[in-house]
Amino acid sequence: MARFIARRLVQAVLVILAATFLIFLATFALGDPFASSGEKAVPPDIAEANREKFGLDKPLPVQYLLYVGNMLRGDFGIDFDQHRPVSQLLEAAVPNTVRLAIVAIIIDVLIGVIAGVIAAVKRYSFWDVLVTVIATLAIGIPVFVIGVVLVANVSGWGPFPSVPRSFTVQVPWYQEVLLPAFTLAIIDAAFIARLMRGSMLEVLRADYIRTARAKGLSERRVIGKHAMRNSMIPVVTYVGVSLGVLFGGAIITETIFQYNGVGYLLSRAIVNSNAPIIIAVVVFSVVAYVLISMIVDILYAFLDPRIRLG
Amino acid sequence: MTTPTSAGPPADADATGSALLLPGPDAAASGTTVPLGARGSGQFADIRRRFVRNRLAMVGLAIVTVLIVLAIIGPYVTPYNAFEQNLANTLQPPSADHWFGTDVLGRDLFSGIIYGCRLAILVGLLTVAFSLLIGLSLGAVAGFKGGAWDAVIARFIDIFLAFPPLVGAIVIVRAVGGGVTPVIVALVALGWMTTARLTRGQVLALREAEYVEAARSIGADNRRIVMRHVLPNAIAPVLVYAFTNIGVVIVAMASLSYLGIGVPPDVPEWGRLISQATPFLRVEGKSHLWLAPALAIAITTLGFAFVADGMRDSLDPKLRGGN
Amino acid sequence: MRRSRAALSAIALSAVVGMVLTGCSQKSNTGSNGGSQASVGFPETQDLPPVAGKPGGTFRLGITEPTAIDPYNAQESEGILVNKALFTGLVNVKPNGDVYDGVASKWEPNADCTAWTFTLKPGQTFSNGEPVDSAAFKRGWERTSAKDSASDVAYHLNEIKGFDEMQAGTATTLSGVDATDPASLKVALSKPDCEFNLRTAAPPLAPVPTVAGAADNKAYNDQPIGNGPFKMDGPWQHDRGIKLVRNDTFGAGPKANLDAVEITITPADTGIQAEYDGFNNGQFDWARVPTPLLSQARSAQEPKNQWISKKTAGINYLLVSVTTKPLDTADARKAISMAIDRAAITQGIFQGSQVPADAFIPASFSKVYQPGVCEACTYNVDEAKSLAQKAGLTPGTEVNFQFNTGGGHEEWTAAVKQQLETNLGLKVTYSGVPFRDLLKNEQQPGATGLFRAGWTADYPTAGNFLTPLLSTAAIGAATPQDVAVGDNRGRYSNPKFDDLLAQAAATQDEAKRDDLYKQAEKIAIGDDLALIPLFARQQFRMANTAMFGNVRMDFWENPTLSEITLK
Amino acid sequence: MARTSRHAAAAPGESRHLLEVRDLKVHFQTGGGVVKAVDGVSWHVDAGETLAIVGESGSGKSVSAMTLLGLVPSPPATFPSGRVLLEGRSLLDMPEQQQRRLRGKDIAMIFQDPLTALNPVFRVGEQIAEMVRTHQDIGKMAAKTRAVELLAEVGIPDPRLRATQYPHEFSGGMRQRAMIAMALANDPKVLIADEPTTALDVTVQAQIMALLEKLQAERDTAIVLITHDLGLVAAHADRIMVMYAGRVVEEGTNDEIFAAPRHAYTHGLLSSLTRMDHVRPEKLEPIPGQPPNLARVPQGCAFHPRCRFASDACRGEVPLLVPAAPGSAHRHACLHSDEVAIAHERPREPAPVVAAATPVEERAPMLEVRELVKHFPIKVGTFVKRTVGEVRAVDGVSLSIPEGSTLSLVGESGCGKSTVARAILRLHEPTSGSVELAGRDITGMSQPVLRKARSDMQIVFQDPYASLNPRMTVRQILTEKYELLGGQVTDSTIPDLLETVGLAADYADRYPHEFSGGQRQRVGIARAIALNPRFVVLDEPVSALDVSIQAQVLNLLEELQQEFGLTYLFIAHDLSVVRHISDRVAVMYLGGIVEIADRDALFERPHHPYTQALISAVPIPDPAVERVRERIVLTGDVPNPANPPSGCRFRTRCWKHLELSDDDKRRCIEEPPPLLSASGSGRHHVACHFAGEREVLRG
Repeated sequence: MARFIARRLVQAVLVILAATFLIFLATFALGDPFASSGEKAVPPDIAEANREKFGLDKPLPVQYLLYVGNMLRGDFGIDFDQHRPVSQLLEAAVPNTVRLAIVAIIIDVLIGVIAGVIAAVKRYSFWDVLVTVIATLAIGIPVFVIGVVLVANVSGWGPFPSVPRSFTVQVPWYQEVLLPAFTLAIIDAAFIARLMRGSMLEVLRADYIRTARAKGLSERRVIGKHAMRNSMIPVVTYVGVSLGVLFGGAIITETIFQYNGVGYLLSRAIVNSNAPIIIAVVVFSVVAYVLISMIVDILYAFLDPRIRLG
Repeated sequence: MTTPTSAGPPADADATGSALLLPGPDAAASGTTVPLGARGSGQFADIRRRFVRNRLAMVGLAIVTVLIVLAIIGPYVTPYNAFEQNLANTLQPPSADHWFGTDVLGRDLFSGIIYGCRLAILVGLLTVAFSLLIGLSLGAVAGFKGGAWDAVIARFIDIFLAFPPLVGAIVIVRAVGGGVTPVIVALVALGWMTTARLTRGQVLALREAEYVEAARSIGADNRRIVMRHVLPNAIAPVLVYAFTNIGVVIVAMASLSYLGIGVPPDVPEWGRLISQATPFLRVEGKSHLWLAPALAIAITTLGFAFVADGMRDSLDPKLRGGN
Repeated sequence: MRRSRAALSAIALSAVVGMVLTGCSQKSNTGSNGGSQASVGFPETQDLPPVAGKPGGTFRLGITEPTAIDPYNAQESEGILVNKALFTGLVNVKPNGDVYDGVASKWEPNADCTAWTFTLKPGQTFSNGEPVDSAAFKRGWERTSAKDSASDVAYHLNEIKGFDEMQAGTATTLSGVDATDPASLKVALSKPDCEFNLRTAAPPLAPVPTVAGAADNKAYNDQPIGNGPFKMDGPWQHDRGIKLVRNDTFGAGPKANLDAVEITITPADTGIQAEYDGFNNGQFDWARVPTPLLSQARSAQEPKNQWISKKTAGINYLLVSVTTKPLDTADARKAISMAIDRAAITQGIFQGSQVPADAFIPASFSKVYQPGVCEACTYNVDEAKSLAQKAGLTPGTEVNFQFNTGGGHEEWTAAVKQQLETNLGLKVTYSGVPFRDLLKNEQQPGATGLFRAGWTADYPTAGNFLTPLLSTAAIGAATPQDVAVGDNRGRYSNPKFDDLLAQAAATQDEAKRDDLYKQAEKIAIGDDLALIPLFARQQFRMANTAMFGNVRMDFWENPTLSEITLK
Repeated sequence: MARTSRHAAAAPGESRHLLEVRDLKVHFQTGGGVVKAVDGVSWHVDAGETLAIVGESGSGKSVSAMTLLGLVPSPPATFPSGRVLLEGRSLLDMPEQQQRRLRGKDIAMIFQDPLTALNPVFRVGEQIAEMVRTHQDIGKMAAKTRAVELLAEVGIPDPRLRATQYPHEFSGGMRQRAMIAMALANDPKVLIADEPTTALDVTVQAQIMALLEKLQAERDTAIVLITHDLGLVAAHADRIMVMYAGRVVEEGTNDEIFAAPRHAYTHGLLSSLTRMDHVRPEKLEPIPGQPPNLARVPQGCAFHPRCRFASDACRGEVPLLVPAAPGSAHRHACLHSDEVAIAHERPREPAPVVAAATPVEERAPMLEVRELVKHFPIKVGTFVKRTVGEVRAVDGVSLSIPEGSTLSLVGESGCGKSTVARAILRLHEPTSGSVELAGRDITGMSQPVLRKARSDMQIVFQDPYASLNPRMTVRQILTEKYELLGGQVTDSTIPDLLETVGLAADYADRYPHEFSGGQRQRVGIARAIALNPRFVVLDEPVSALDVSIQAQVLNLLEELQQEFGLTYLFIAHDLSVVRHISDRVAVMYLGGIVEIADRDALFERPHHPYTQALISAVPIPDPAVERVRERIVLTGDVPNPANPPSGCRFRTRCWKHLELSDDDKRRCIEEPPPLLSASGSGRHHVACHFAGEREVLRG
């Protein structure tokens, strides 16, 4: 197990290095990302500070090392508009995004797994068709449609705080996170429901399910224990990927709900061509994704003992 | 014991195991040959038969057919030129003249939706086709060659997967410039990995298949083995995935245009139409503005997904019970 | 470096600005309009009768995240909104552009307008008790113009002697500013400017206390201490909001009535929709309106007197690269201009809320406004075609046309594109790019074709439309191969025009000065069409007049916070 | 097994039997029509008794048993009629909840494939404890303790540790033991064993069956043994029921069925069987054709299309089950039982001798293998693969096959026999050693030369479902070989080829899935013999086929050998088939040959303890013989070939090793035994320090 984790860790580090190298190439090697341009010209001292920090006068390999070194220290330079350290912006945004991602995942796993199990167990029934059609439809509705419709019709109603609202209106985080999480969860829940249904159907045909029934276990126990644990395995993979992506910030949803997470930060940076923030957020997303999927892989090994002995 | 790859699908249940319980198609296969009358073009006839019997799949097929026909002939049959603005006639409600009304530029929304269909189908198909090309080639090389090839390609896949898809697409489109081609480039660049993974897994399994050994035993070289024996058998689940993915690609393109990135803003792309209509979300009598393109996207995705589901079910008879 | 960054940034950040355009066809105006335009556009609203002030109330509104609220770098209208609440400069500007006293009770230039003397009101203090004297102004101005501050808006001070040295870093004091007498501030200019007093209303010319320190003092940047009618209640919560409370030590004018102002920060690209939604769900008391919803908002709010409609000192136009093909001749530009059906666009897309421009200097400068000076601003396809023919703009000619995304410009630019293609057979290469990129593209030596642009005034003078945008000195490029770092990005250059502007700056007599401005505009717009005016700027707001009185829109298109009162 | 029937003491109420099934019908609604998987079947079993239900795949034998446990999902299944009485209580009428209480308690089941029958994500101990807790009011800890006890009881060493492991950490035999432990956890009255040893090696099969017998004796359990293996039945059943196409065709005691079958199908099955104990193998008399598709069962007696006794009467009514003699419990459903009886008494013809001018011993070798070695490296690493060890699959194998003869390579799975075959053909590149085919060195050939040389050496694979590309028609499959190896395909080539292997010419344009297993194997053979190879590897060519089909294919292989003078290397684990087809036999264990001899010498006078154990483990389809045979039950499993034992590799499981003195034992541990001539014969070699004959074939 320890070796498995160690190897997974090495892999993750390699992938992060390679991915950041690509980002580095795209942003640094192809030109000076801090070159002053446009209306809000970057003040020369800021540009100079950034250049110096990233050693743009040095040879490319040195630049890359500096860049990685800065990243490791969480130092992403200073943003173009506010002249604030990008790391501070990230620090403020990341906890919100993490909350959103976790709540969204909880909602979509709950909905998706329950719907998928019902569809698989009551196969060909009305419920199965209902779940299949709704799930397929949900996948086909772009998240921005769901988001704006929810903002227009649901926000400000019941437990859902208004969007937008005066910043002085204090809303507990769990209320604030509810609607965006739900928006994100709809599509993922649909994917999970389909995945769960398929995997459950597959598992239900397995011999060990027959064994479980032959033991005289109640159907509830057969499904809830024996089938569930096995059919969750592909779902966990999906959830891992999904969580990894969500940790990197849900750009559309966070923006629609004006939710102060990494995605919203990035969307503002894109509108303003705020290069240091864009670079930082992309790097953060990549790292978050790789680390999360590594953790999920390790969890996966706990769920499926067959791959535990690496 | 074994290498810790994720557990693949359970090995093909041999005739003895599951066929006992459900003497469905398996029993037919192991029991006796199909009578001469039911020949058709071999197993594809079976697949087709199973597909045709699947109601959702047929609904999906109907949707996809209509969409493709519309994509091809649409611009010739739409009542108006989808691009033609009529500033004297903007934001009209649906009427006999304009079935879906007109948009903020006075363009006929119905014609716009149909033009958007052409764009969606074109981008969907091309993206998936190029992703298939890359994914199949790399996946096949990784799976068949193994060793260092496999390791390098696997890491490549990991690296590309690590980029958040939407952000990655935004960055690429920004770098390459506006238009349809950059959108396809971005979506392919961020979309080939799953295909490659799937192909790799399939090829890895099939590489050890007895009929591959059989081919080698009659002197087939690697090239022939891959092209004739491995890929044709590996491709089915990959195609199913690709088909499901068409909807995802269409939604992704819509998301990009919603963000104002990608296809030129005066093109009646579905996501762009929705973005244009969002201010009217709470305006009474204007909901057709966003509902029409949103439904178009949903129905398209639904159609392709149903077809893909049907394909999967008919390719893998085990998934379907006695029915 | 003479540029109204403030105005343009505001346009960039807020969708409305590019779309909500002035209608100058109010009935009262049509007389002087020469009847060239049909009566379109939403009428201006009359201010509601003033209400007697009483303390109390919290006024809430949304803005996009400002670049800065600290005077040294406050620039776009959002930054100015906060800055003007926190600081009061030497002079103040009324909503209509009239100047009145701020900290200074009196100001006068010398004969050739190269030196100004401002007499300060006595007993003024910052909210921390420090005195507001002439040194406070000198301190603020030096802080803005210092090289290390790297202010985006230091150019407001560029006429003051010693400015260049400050910018170069060779001086630490602004030699043209004399603060030896605490009660009077003497300013020496490096060239004549008879309108310099207008500039002192700009945020970068505000006084600062000693606690401000250098420009990189983060604590002060986020929580400036000023001499304005309000003061900060806690530091600026970036990306969330800013809270202001009344400054009870305010002495440069009547104290504010409001207890507090709550400013919520909205998304950069959908801020207007957010303001609109926030007003409708009771979260905000003041809001802009997304263009497509203007008529709906108007019919809902106007009967309740919650509708504000004002023409402002701004214009939307197409920037033209006049030195590169294919638009390097006046005929070519005129052909383009005459092929654009402004009326159809204002009617169809802006639902009649806008009015086509027929001059470059907006009608709000009523003494300089020359209706119809832009002859080529009329829609005439036949004439356009023949001009195009003459200019070699043959069908199929490629014309570059760029606009910035995230500003809500997609629709009307698409209409312009199609009109050019339909009417002239041009092949318009049409693309939307981020604002920063659009500006970068305009600056490039090889820039060609059309760029969406907008301009609002920094100061209430017509010269603010001409000098920075069209004078040769404002190109900011020594040779055609250089990047144009000035604001004249079309690189228009005409010695006659430059000469008229120089004369105007040194002319004390307002009527004479206005006449010079008119002549200059006639040359650059009427004859050369150095840029293509499209729509005059008009602004619309929804305001909670049920609860608040004296809610008006100020010169920078913000609510008059210092006057607003609970009813 | 316990032969005393106790049914007299049982059954208040309507049934005298412990478990009785009456007129059970199980139908499936499918797209292709109603599949009558079980069509009116009655049977019973009593305490301590073993009832065997025998039939080929698709005969309905499993379905009928699974119905008892409510394991047949409905829909798609329907149950038009039938009662199941357990101690007089009617099972099928009970509410589901009551049924469930009996399941696993009074009736338990073990399945064919213990790998898939155990839940991979739960510990073995947990799964057994769950079975205990479901039916007994017992605490969690107590149930776990009980699970460990049960594991110990079924002979799993170190049960405490094993209980905490997962199924994938168990070997196949251990898994089946664990399944048995689970099934017996609540001392069920009836144990249904569905092909319990089919997935296991023959030595492990012997272990498992011995275990079942022991447990049955201790607990007086009734066992329903479902199998296709008549040998197993002869060894272990008290009564036998033969099923065909969803119906019972014959039932009786073990001796009755084997000695005096009365149904043509039973007779056919027995005639198809190869027998390991017959000195001179008889000619196999296969049942022609295929088992019917259950959706289209022939009218009348379902067997008539394949029956050589069939008359018009057989096509009319379905024959009823009648007693063989008045009052006898031996019953059959055949209209021609008398003819069957006569046919069964008639001695069978001997198998065709490979006709030859020169005796096999004197012919030149077609294939000469010397010191063949194949090691598979074990690699780890993400980017750079390091070799951390190797699986020594084949470790120095030498053999020689004379032209036109058959050498069989036998051994348990994992012994390396298939690897030898693939290394010979260079389908796997050998690590070292040499292979000569008709005097040409195969090992040194370059790839292009090798590819051409492949026309001389061919292979038939084990799995007829997996060895044909499903996307190619038979014609494409066969033509491909001509394309690759440079032969002319004329209009008659493919039809001729198909005819040679006994397929109709118009099958050429069908896809593999349209064929039955036996037909597919014929296609595989056709591919192998196209272009007249000289040497063919037969890699378990019949082990995936039903008994009746096996005989057809074996006969075909023999005919082809005679007709074309083919040389065969026959890979098998089924010693009965080996005895039938071989000229010479080599026994492999863990990558090396332990004994090699002419066929009869090997079977009649095996010298190596492993060979002896192997032969003794194979049940012989003759209860009379089985009753007197002694079985050598090996302990444990085949060691990991990556880390084989020192010295003699077999010593860890060797029965003889246990009997040796310490000094002798040390010799086994330290010194690998060389392959030496045995009993002075130049044709019999054995690799054992203490080789010696032992009678294992007959009693």
